[in-house]
Amino acid sequence: MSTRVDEIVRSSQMIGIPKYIAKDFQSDQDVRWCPGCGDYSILAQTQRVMPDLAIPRHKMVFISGIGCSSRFPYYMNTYGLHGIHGRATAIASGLKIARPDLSVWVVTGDGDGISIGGNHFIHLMRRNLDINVLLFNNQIYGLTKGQYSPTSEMGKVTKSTPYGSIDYPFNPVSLALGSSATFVARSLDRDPKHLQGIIKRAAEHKGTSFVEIYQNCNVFNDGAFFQFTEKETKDDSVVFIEHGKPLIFGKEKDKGIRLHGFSPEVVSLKDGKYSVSDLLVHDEKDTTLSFILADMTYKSHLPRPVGIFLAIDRPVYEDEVEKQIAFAKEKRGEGDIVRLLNSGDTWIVQ
Amino acid sequence: MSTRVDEIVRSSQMIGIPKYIAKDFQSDQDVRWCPGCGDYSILAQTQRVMPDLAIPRHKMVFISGIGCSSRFPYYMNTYGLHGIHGRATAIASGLKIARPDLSVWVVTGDGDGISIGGNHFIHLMRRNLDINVLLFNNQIYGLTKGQYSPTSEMGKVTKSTPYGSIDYPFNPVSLALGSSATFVARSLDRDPKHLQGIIKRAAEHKGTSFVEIYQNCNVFNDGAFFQFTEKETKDDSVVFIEHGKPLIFGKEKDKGIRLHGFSPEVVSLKDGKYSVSDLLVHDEKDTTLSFILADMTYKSHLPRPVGIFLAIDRPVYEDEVEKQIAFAKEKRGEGDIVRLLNSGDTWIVQ
Amino acid sequence: MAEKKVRSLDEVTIRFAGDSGDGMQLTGTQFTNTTAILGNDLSTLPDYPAEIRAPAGTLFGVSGFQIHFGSTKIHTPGDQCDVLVAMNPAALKVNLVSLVDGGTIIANTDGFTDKNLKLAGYAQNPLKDGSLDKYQVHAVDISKLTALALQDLNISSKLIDRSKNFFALGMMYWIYNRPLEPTIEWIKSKFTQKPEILEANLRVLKAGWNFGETTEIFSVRYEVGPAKLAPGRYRNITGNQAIAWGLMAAAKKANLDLFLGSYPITPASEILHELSLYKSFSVKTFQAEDEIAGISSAIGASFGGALAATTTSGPGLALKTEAMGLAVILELPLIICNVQRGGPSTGLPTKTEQSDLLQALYGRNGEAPVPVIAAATPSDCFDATFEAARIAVKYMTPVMMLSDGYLGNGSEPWLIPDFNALPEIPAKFVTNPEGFLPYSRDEETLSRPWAIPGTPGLQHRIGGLEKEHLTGNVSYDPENHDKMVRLRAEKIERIANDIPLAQVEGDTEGELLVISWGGTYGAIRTAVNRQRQKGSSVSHLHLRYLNPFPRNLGEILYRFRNIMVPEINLGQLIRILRSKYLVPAIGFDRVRGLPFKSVEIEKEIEDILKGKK
Amino acid sequence: MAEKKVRSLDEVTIRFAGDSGDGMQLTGTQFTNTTAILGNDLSTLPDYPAEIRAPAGTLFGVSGFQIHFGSTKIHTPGDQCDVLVAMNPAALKVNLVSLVDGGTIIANTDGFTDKNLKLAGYAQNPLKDGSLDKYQVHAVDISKLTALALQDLNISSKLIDRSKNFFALGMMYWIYNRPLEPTIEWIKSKFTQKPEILEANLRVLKAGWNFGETTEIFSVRYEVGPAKLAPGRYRNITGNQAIAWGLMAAAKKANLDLFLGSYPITPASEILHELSLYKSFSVKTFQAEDEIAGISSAIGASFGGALAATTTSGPGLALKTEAMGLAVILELPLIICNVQRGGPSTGLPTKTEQSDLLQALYGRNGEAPVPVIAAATPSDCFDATFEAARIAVKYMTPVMMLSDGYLGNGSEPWLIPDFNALPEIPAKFVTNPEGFLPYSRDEETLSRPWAIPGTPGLQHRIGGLEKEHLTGNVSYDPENHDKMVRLRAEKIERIANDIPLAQVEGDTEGELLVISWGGTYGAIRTAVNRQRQKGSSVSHLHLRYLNPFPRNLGEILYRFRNIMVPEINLGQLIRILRSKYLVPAIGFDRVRGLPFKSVEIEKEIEDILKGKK
Ligand SMILES: Cc1ncc(C[n+]2csc(CCOP(=O)(O)OP(=O)(O)O)c2C)c(N)n1
Ligand SMILES: Cc1ncc(C[n+]2csc(CCOP(=O)(O)OP(=O)(O)O)c2C)c(N)n1
Ligand code: SF4
Ligand code: SF4
Ligand SMILES: [Mg+2]
Ligand SMILES: [Mg+2]
Repeated sequence: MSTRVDEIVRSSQMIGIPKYIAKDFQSDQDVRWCPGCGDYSILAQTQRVMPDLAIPRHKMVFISGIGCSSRFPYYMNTYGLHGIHGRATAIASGLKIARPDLSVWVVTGDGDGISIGGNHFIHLMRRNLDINVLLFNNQIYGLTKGQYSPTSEMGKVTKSTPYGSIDYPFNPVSLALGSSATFVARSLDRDPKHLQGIIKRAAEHKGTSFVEIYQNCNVFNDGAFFQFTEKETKDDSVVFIEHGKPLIFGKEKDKGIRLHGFSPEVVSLKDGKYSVSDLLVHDEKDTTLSFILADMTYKSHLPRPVGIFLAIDRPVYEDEVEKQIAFAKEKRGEGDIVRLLNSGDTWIVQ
Repeated sequence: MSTRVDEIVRSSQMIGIPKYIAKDFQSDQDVRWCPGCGDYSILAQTQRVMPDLAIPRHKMVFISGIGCSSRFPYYMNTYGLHGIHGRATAIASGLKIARPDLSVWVVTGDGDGISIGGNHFIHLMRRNLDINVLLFNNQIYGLTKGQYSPTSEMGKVTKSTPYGSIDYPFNPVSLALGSSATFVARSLDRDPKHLQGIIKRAAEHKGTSFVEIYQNCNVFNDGAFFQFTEKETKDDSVVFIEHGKPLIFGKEKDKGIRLHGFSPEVVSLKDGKYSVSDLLVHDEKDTTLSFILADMTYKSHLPRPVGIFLAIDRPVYEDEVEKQIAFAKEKRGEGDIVRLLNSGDTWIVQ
Repeated sequence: MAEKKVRSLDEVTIRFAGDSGDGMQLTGTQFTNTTAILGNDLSTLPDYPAEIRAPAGTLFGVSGFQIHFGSTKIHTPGDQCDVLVAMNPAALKVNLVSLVDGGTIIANTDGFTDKNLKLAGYAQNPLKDGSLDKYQVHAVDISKLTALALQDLNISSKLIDRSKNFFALGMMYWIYNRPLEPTIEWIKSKFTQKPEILEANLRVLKAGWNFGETTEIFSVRYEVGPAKLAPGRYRNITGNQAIAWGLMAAAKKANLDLFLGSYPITPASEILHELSLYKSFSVKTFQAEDEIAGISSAIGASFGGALAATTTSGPGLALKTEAMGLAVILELPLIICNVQRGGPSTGLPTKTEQSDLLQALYGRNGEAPVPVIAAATPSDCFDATFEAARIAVKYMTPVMMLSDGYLGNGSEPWLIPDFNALPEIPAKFVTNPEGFLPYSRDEETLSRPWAIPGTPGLQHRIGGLEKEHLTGNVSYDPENHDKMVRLRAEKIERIANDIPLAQVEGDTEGELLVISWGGTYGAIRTAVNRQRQKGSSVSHLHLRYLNPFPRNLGEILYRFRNIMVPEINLGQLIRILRSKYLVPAIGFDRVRGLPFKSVEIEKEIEDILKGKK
Repeated sequence: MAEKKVRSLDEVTIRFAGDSGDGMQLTGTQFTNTTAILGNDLSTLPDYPAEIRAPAGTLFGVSGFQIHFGSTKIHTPGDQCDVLVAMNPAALKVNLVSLVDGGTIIANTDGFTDKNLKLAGYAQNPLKDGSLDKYQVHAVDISKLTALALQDLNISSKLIDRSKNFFALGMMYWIYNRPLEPTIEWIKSKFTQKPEILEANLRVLKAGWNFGETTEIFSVRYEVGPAKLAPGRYRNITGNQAIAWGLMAAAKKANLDLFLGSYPITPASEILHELSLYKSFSVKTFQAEDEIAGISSAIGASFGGALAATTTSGPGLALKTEAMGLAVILELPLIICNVQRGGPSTGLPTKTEQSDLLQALYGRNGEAPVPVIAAATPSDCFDATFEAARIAVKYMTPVMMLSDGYLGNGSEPWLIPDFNALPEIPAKFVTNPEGFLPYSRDEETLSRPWAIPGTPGLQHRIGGLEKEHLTGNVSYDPENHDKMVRLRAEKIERIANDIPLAQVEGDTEGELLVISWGGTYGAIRTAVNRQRQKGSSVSHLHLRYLNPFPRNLGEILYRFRNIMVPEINLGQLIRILRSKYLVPAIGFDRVRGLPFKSVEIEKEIEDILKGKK
């Protein structure tokens, strides 16, 4: 018994995986972001990573909502669906359940993903479908020309908050963790290598991968993350977290993070008081630690944590769907529609 | 300058606060939950606590969505609004911003609050309006007759999951914390005194208070929480967390929780290896610790934490609204509509 | 034992009524199944409160189940009932209005306690105070007799009490001459795990039957012969089950897997429940976090090549409208089943209504046309859903299928279709990259190609921004937009060429044409038939396709002097008919959350024919 | 210096066009304000791409601003332009279609680089290859002249380039004889913090003017005298600003605080932006997480006694429909402003359309009627919004106010109203517990009392389940439901007694009545006027109230032989008119995301009058 879709899946599997280069993932559409927009880099890094994944491009689908970032699918030479505002994660969920054979990606913004799309976002995290979510966080609504977003810092003056915003911002990493996500990471548009690495790890993770990407909107929120991306300040403002490694940062690699009680604090490695062995060592399998690191995010006395917060295994939703189907078929045999229609209490009229 | 609403507010303030008893908060409507439903106890405890709050009942508003639990407002002799599914938190937000003088309560279910209502829920948490949210978690959809909910345990067999549910459940406490809530607590329908205490603390907290209440649905999910509520098992299955106190539990108060690395573990206080001083001491002001405790929730080797996880101060949304208004008025004077209409580049046609 | 008289009847309507916890729905369903097996035609109407389990004895906690069966064609669950089984005073009070004058009451006297009388608002016991004199009252100690039947079993009084509905059922089987076997079989299969309950229920059922047989109370038995139904194999089916099966049959015909993205809501939840049973058919059901995710996930699945559906009721449909617009512009197949209930807002969630038609037709931003099909009867839900799927796939479009609470919960005998004889559903995926254009169109249907991810060489992007004709690229060109808006509309219009012409039941011209749509079919057909038998010049036209209309509709309308459109809303279809055909149709609206009674339609027909309206 | 000729004109249409980054919107707005101050009547149309900042020089990145001004009454921004200012080849290419034959092109030759020519798809430079021979082309080195004007200032070349629009503006001021002062004032106030930019812009503006004055290029100057406008104080206003101010004025009249719950969406966001400025007026704006929270928060605020509003565009309205139903059954005042854009789905977000009318009327589950009012012109948005608020408060109902992208962004001179002369808004809270019933009704309006939390003794509960007449308690009673459905409908119908009668412009009977609604008013009025001047028997009726209709509408319709309903959709109002009045109205639809041109309406009028349609 095989459906029309099975035929497509089978025939597509006959083709080997072509040796791609980044350019193979560029579509024929003109890229239409503002000159200088951070989205360009994220697009480039994504296209650069794709060949490494050894997945045929016709098996890839990029799904987005609405926003500048959500134009992304148009530029990928894969399948794509530019949906409606906030619903990319829900659309992707249906696609992935129907077609577990596909590599499904969601591209979203801070407004699309966690303002209007917040509900689908948190539910995707807990369900753990094998979908990769790239959230371009520019702390602003770009496409609608500059209102504050749920990640904008308090006091932000925008078109809709001329007196400054009074909403406490989400920390998307904590939100994902609080929603029981299994893979949570953060990267930066202006650190191409780091971003490539994270996108690759996200793709490899089996389960929902959530990647928050700090992205510069040079038109409506220029420099929002320069502290974390620009040469002069970056080293002292960011701590790159890596599995199994102590948390060290600073231009001279002379600072570290240790726990004081449950609270992370910055210590100097120079004055002899503390050494590397006193420092917090990252373990991306530890859910509790992931919360501790995430909670560093908006604390101005701490460097901004960047990297993979958590990467754990948990049953994947669509796998369980398939298992239940297999189980039911084993128990009851392949469903027979004619038999079903004629089942139950029936009677015959002559 | 005073509006019609100001007049109502002023005149209502002239009246002193009556000395209430619980019965004063009972409306004239017949209570229509199933006999034996846990909702009865929550209603009774709420009505019992109300007199202690020293707030006139005409200043109180209960807002709900749709669900068995959402019938709550009909039974309170206060103002009430039985809204639509999932939107109580959003309706309440508008009311509280418009009328900071009112005491605003949201009553919701696990479906209403964090399935369809998940987005408004997380945004309310981060905004921190002074609203009290009581989420009746019965791990089931009651009103629609027994489908699984976002808090149902995996494998749960319900009308919509005859093969068992495959969704990993939310932990509402973690979700609230991940959304940057300022007051997060958990209590039990079958522990009236604890519940009363928590409701009172929630009412007193300035900012959004979130209380998850385990509630027995004796028709569609009977006994879901009996392990945590019934005499035989309760003491060994629940750890009541209290500010400044070590985490001790067990029928004989002979067990405790300590941190091993970042992970909580159960230790015996009897075998002499550990004493009370080794135990984790709760601090409801510590955001990091709140995550650690919340994360104990679905770990079967740990007792279920119940009590106040977090209670911190952060600017309250509607206060900031009022401050900006006051600031604007101070800077520009009370707005004058005639002047506004005639402002800007104008010209006169004779 | 006196010999009992047997009287023959053409049709009977019985209503079982009791507390929500009294098992009246179960009793009704069992009676229905047995009656169906006997070959009667029938129609049922469950009627239960919005509360899950209201406190015992209260008026609002009454749960009822009505069955109308006969040896003739049965179109409705009956305007009124001939027999009312009342398990307590509240059940009597609430349902007495629907009992015909001179009808029979079978009352469980044990339920008429002082407390229950008070809860029902009776000052005196109506069984004793003569207030029921115009009815035939049979007062039976059902509870006591049940307890007696079980006295030697060691079971709780709660359990005993729960069995009493089987006593009532047994009694009714005896009176209406129905076999016990089907229910015995059912009890046996249902309670294999619980032998005590099995035993108790069997005993009580038989005790009820024996009570009829032995006591003097019932002097007459009734016989209702089998109806002349088309030959074939039948089963009883509810509208919601029929929708589920219709979707499954369509998926099979299309050789696609079925995907349902849905969120529970009364009275549509049973479709989700039913479909989640069929994993061995590769049916995938996704209980989403809300209605928006329900439809959005279905759109994703449709993009992936599933036969995708979403099911809901009014408030849920309101939430789906933005995403429906997306499905329209994406031109992907999708079936949206809306089981209407009383509105506006939460309204009357467990009651029926026809008030979502305008929402179905127009409730989207921009010009976003979708075909709309409505089912006429519970079993027609199968065909209507199947047809919705056929159109969705063939025309690459979302299709709205309308049912209502009355159809969804109601049941009737269903001639099980020959699967092979069902229409083909021509699902087809393009695979050839040569000349592939995602928005090129089939000349006849105007539908675009379905190109699913996974197909080598067909990578393309679709989305909600206006698309360029043929390429599907984003286009802001004014003329292209005008063209695309018209193409999408024209595509839906052309479906009129692919659906049956409208058929008039009765003369094809005359004084009055009564037009029905959806679940009011039965009541209106009955009313028109009766009026025709009385010699009136009245005909009936039932509209299954609400968008587009059958091509011959205008023609038909112009041949009647008067047109009457009864609807359970404030006049929705009538607006469209008047607008499109400029005919002075007259509405007849009752918005009570209940199906029409055929007598009220009859009365209106008479008034119109007499020129009173 | 040769003496320049001055020619007098009745009206002119100018279009400024350039890259998105070229400041064309600013240039247009400045020209508009200055022109308004001179006393011309005018109408404007901004036209910008969906992309925020498209790459320089591309066709899709062109941003345009058209202004039509004159000494006569101006109803539209002009079908075509007389003068096109093109800053680069793409701007020329995109806009040449809208230039009248023989019109004037002022081109910035420096923008016509090889790269830009290629980007615009020109093989050769059109300024040189003779292809523009039928136009009057003035090629000016605007960039170069700007740079020269600033050469002694120490500012970046980027900044210099950004000033060049002021050169173009100065030049146009000179040609059309407009004073520099208003713009000079504006520059001074805008750039106080940035003295270099201030200085640069001033210099360049004057350089542009001087260029006109000194060079030989422009041999003619034009004079457009002031229009005969009603006396009073005027200002220029966009539709979105007018909505914001209309809400504020209504709140003031009602003596209530204004609450706006909204989520940004093009082209409605400016209303949110505008209102968030007025904290000193106690205006509270809440940027919600989505549209559902936007309207829900407004419902909460309305319950609390605020004048509550929510603003959006099509896709957002689709999301609000469930909550609108709640507002209907709660019977709370609420103003829903929908600034329509091109649909379906995301559609053409920055373009205009009238395709949400049916959604506004019918896009809710159940019978959920709401009044619908549509604004005719940018400044009419003030009155229409104010009126929506009046009705909302008086009738305790949500009211839909429709605008569109063309009105929202467009502007026109507005006779500032005398605030005291605006209608009263009778907001009233009940305070007396004696006999208080939340669903009792005013005899005349059928509106229920507004009882706000905080009022001692009036504690009560409202909700979305059907309510019992008078008490407002939950009621599942069938007859009560029918009654309430009708009462809610009747309440809205009665508003017809409280609104002006429809007025025909022109003869009150005749061959043809053209009916308009919303933003097409101007184009249709212009077309009808022109046709009447030519002697045709044609009249115009503009409908502001779409639900309920004015009481005399039927009467009027029956007096015309033909009725034509032009709409920027596939025919929405026309359906309602045909349905309600059974008149064979003829539609005229163009769905291009653009306002109508009055010439196309004129042509259609002629065709109908000639019997061609
Ligand atoms: C239902 C709906 N509401 C609102 C909008 C308008 N809208 C489009 S994108 C957007 C926000 C974009 O912000 P973000 O997601 O952060 O993306 P960015 O543009 O910053 O990449 C909004 C409000 C819409 N298109 N649809
Ligand atoms: C828009 C909409 N969707 C769905 C429903 C149906 N519905 C009502 S309550 C409910 C879930 C109730 O579950 P929960 O919130 O846990 O409340 P409980 O009944 O368990 O107290 C659902 C799905 C609805 N009323 N409206
Ligand atoms: S507005 Fe900002 S986010 Fe959007 S394309 Fe431009 S720079 Fe990028
Ligand atoms: S269904 Fe469950 S939650 Fe609802 S009233 Fe009954 S017992 Fe309570
Ligand atoms: Mg953003
Ligand atoms: Mg629940």
